[in-house]
Order: sequence, then C-alpha cells, then structure tokens
Amino acid sequence: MDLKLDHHSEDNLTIVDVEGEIDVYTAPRLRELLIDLVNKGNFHLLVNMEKVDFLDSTGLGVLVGGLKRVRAHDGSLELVCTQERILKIFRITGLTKVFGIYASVEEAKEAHGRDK
Amino acid sequence: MDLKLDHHSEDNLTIVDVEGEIDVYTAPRLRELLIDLVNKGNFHLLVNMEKVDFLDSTGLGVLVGGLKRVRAHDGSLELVCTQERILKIFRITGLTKVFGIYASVEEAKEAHGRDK
Amino acid sequence: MATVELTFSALPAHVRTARLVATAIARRTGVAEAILDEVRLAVGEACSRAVEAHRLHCPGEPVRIELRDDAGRFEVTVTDAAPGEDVTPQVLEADGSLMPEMDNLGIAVIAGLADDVEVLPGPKGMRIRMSWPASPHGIAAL
Amino acid sequence: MATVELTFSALPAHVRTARLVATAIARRTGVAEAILDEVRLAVGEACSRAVEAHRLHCPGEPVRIELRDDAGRFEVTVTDAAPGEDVTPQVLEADGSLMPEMDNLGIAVIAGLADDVEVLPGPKGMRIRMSWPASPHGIAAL
Ligand SMILES: Nc1ncnc2c1ncn2[C@@H]1O[C@H](COP(=O)(O)OP(=O)(O)O)[C@@H](O)[C@H]1O
Ligand SMILES: Nc1ncnc2c1ncn2[C@@H]1O[C@H](COP(=O)(O)OP(=O)(O)O)[C@@H](O)[C@H]1O
Repeated sequence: MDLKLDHHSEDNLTIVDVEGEIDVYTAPRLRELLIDLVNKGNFHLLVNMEKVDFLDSTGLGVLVGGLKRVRAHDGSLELVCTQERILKIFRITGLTKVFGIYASVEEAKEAHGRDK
Repeated sequence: MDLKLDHHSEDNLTIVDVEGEIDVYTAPRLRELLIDLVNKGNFHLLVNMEKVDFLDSTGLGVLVGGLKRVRAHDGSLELVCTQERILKIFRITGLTKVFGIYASVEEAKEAHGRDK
Repeated sequence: MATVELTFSALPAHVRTARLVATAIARRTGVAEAILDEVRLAVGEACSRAVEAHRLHCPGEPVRIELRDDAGRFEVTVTDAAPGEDVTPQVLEADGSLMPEMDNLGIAVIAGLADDVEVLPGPKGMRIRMSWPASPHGIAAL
Repeated sequence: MATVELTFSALPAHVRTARLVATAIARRTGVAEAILDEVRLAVGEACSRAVEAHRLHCPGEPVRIELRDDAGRFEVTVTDAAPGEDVTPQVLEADGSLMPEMDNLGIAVIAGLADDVEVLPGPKGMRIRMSWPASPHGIAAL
C-alpha cells in the first residue's frame, strides 16, 4: 500500500492525515510535506496516523525531524494514534516520551487548546 | 490462498468444489481426491472451478490425469468455469478441446443427463 | 537497471514465493495490471518446472530467478541446475480426442503468456528467459 | 533445512520486496500470526539500514537477505557490503526531553522486535541475524 497524504488547517493547528505505509520508500514525501508546512508558517502540527498500516524507523526519523523543526519556532508536533502495533514502535524506541500521542483529533485539539 | 476441496454426489454425478490456488504446491491434494473418488467407483466427475483463483500446468496435469482415469471406466470428467483468466489457460494449452467446460453446475448436469 | 535475484531450495512452497516476488516487482516496474496475472502464471510455470527437475536430479541445489527492469521491459530469468532433460514429446495416447503433451503443458503455458520467451542452455541446466513490456522508467525512477 | 536467499540492488523500493518475502515465508514456516507484524518490521529495518549504507558507500553492490527455517526457528540474516560504519551514539540535543538517537532508531526497533538478534561483522560489511520461533516442522514439512 502506498502513502496518501492530506492536510488542512483549523485555526492555528494543521492536521496532517496520513494513510498507508510510511517506510524508507515513502517517508521522503512525508518529510517534504512537513518541511513545506513549516516553511509556510504552520508551526502547530497534528499528524493523524489512524490509517497508517506500517511505520518504520525512517518514518519515526521524519517525525522526529518535523518535531525539531516546529520546536525551533516554539511550535508543536503531536500525533493521533490508537493502533497497538504502531504505538508499539514508539514505545520500543522510547518516542512515546517525546511525542504527545492522542486517541483522537478531538482529544488532541482540546489538549492543544489548553496549551495556548 | 490455500486449496479447499469439497465434494458431494447427486445421482451418479460427483461434484467436486475447488477453491483457492491449484499449483505445484497444492495439486497433489486434488490428485489424491480424484484418485480416491475413482477408486470408490465415482466415474462421472464434475469439477467446479468457479472459486479457483489460480491454476497452473500442474493443476491441468492433475485434471488430465483424472480424465484419463475416469475414461478407463467409461466415465467423464467435466468442468464448470466462467473466469476468463482460468479459461485462458485451458485455451493456450489446447485443453478446451479435451474437457467439457460449462458455465454452471446446472448447465453441466443437463448436458450430463443427455449423455446418459 | 534494478535487479532482484532470488535463490530457493527446490520445494513447491517456494514456487509461491517466486510468484509473489515476481508479481510485486512487475507491478512496481510498471507492468500493466492486466498483464500481471500472466506474469504470475508464467513465472510460476518456469519455477515449477525447475523445482520438479531439481527434485529428480539435484534436490540439494537451489533454483535461481532473476528479475530485472531494463530499457522499458520487465525481464525474468529462471535458471535450473538439473542435467539436460530432453523435453521430447511423448507419444500421445487418447481415445479419439487428441490430448496435449503433459510434459510440455508448462512450456505451452509460458509460450502462451510471455510476450517474449527464450529457452537457453544454462551453466549446468536450463534457463528460461521471459519478458514483458514495462514502464520506460522502471523501478529505478520510483 | 529450507532456504531462500534474496539479493537486490540498493533501492528503497526493494526493501518492500524483502518485507513481502520475509512475511510470506515466515507465515509458511509456521511463525505465529501475532508475530508476523514484528518480523515484517524488523526485516524492513535491517534492509532499510543496509540500503541506506549501500547508497552512501557502494550503490552498485546488492544487499543480501537469507531466510531459513532451522530446528523450529525462522532465521533471517541481512548482509550489507558497506565498509564499517560505526554506529556511534551522537550527542543528544533536546529541549528538556531526552530524544533517542536517530541513527540507532532502526537498531532499537530490531532489538525490540526480534526474539533473538546478533550483529556480526560480514565479509565486507555488517550482518544482522534475527530469529523467531516457528513450527518445529517448518516449511520442509509442508
Ligand atoms: N537524537 C536526535 N534528537 C533530536 N533531533 C535529532 C536527533 N538526531 C537527529 N535529529 C534531527 O532530526 C532531523 C531529521 O533527521 P533526518 O531524518 O536525518 O533528516 P533531515 O535533516 O533531512 O530532515 C534532523 O534535523 C536532525 O538534526
Ligand atoms: N499426453 C497425454 N495424454 C493423456 N494422458 C496423459 C498424457 N500425458 C500423461 N498422461 C496421463 O495423465 C496422468 C497424470 O499424469 P501425471 O500428472 O504425471 O501423474 P499421475 O500419473 O501420478 O496422476 C497419468 O496417468 C499419465 O499417464
């Protein structure tokens, strides 16, 4: 399955919907999108991973890279993810401590609202 | 997809329902079933291939072998098949001229009834 | 030119692996969806033939399949290590109707499906080379 | 002992082929369904690592993966030909929170997923050997 990327903004939050496989083959496209969004001034990103079938460390690297970029602008990069097999990858790499991970876009938006 | 085999008799006709892939890996099981049926006195076989996803020459060989066996007892081995990709394999090997091929079990039964 | 090579011990189960790999790479190389079924079947035939030959003559030796995209074609070569089996036509026996050669069914299927087929002598056994049209850019462009 | 060996040019697309093959063979070798996801991911990580190393150091050389079922275990070995890259931990930079090493993410994933992992020197580069429990009879019995 290939990677599908979509995004839209709600207030100052940009929601990135990711679908399919994020791996060494497709991760460059996600990286480009994140860089592009940051360059255009979107510093609060919420990556919705609910429809991600597969994620490897290349994908993790791109997310970490994105996080670093938004933080340079006092922004945030958070995730929506409930799938156990995807969460497991964040856990074994210790990245659950690095990313805010929410069970739904709504839950993330509420938390994001409180942050401001 | 693995091979599923089922069979039942209606009057003197034995209908063999085949589902899945008939290839070098699974064809031996179909061969055994056909041999067993013939040994038990079932000489009129109708192999229903409507749910076959994949058929290779090993599968064709088993069908030809079955045909030879039933003919030794003045029997018949006919097929139900409407899938173009499966029919194509019978065509390119010239086996459409060897097997009676029907569009449905009903159609085959009618023809079989006339044969007797 | 991107190449994948698969070698496998001569077991029927691995013919499925070869089919799977060939279909996946053909798809990625830009072979048309309508032709993928033919690729799967022809590659399966060539590998089944090789596996059977190895089981008879050299069960310990692996079968090799190479997949390549080259100048807009997807090319598959299956190499066996079984000593020169002649695929001599057997006398047909049949009651009236003419029956095709069993031994040649596989080759007949390949010939009917591959856009271009060559049967060549290999270093030890036989080599079947087949190809189909693919995207001019191929996998390297992906 | 049934073995499949896949060699592929160092392209990200082929990492997918390697994952596909590993998962298919693991399933057939009797690796439990619940573990197949882990096999797919760990094999993908090892191959991604090798592909990236080749692209840096030896883009013309193929990456090799061997899959074996042996004494009730499914064993995968990924061999690269890239000259000894030290996977030295980089200094972490972070604003408060401790961030994991990017370079080691792949290895961390593998270590977290494979039931048994060894990183060995290969003839030219590095070799990652991983294994999981499989059916005691394996593919040879199928
Ligand atoms: N341990 C780390 N902690 C935080 N950021 C890191 C770490 N390692 C690498 N980075 C940063 O993550 C980003 C992503 O790295 P990388 O995936 O290599 O590609 P790129 O810089 O092209 O986005 C880089 O900006 C890199 O500096
Ligand atoms: N050209 C042919 N025409 C008719 N029958 C054939 C032909 N070639 C082989 N057969 C017969 O088909 C049957 C199936 O052959 P095969 O698949 O090799 O295995 P098996 O004899 O174990 O069923 C055999 O009985 C064989 O004699």
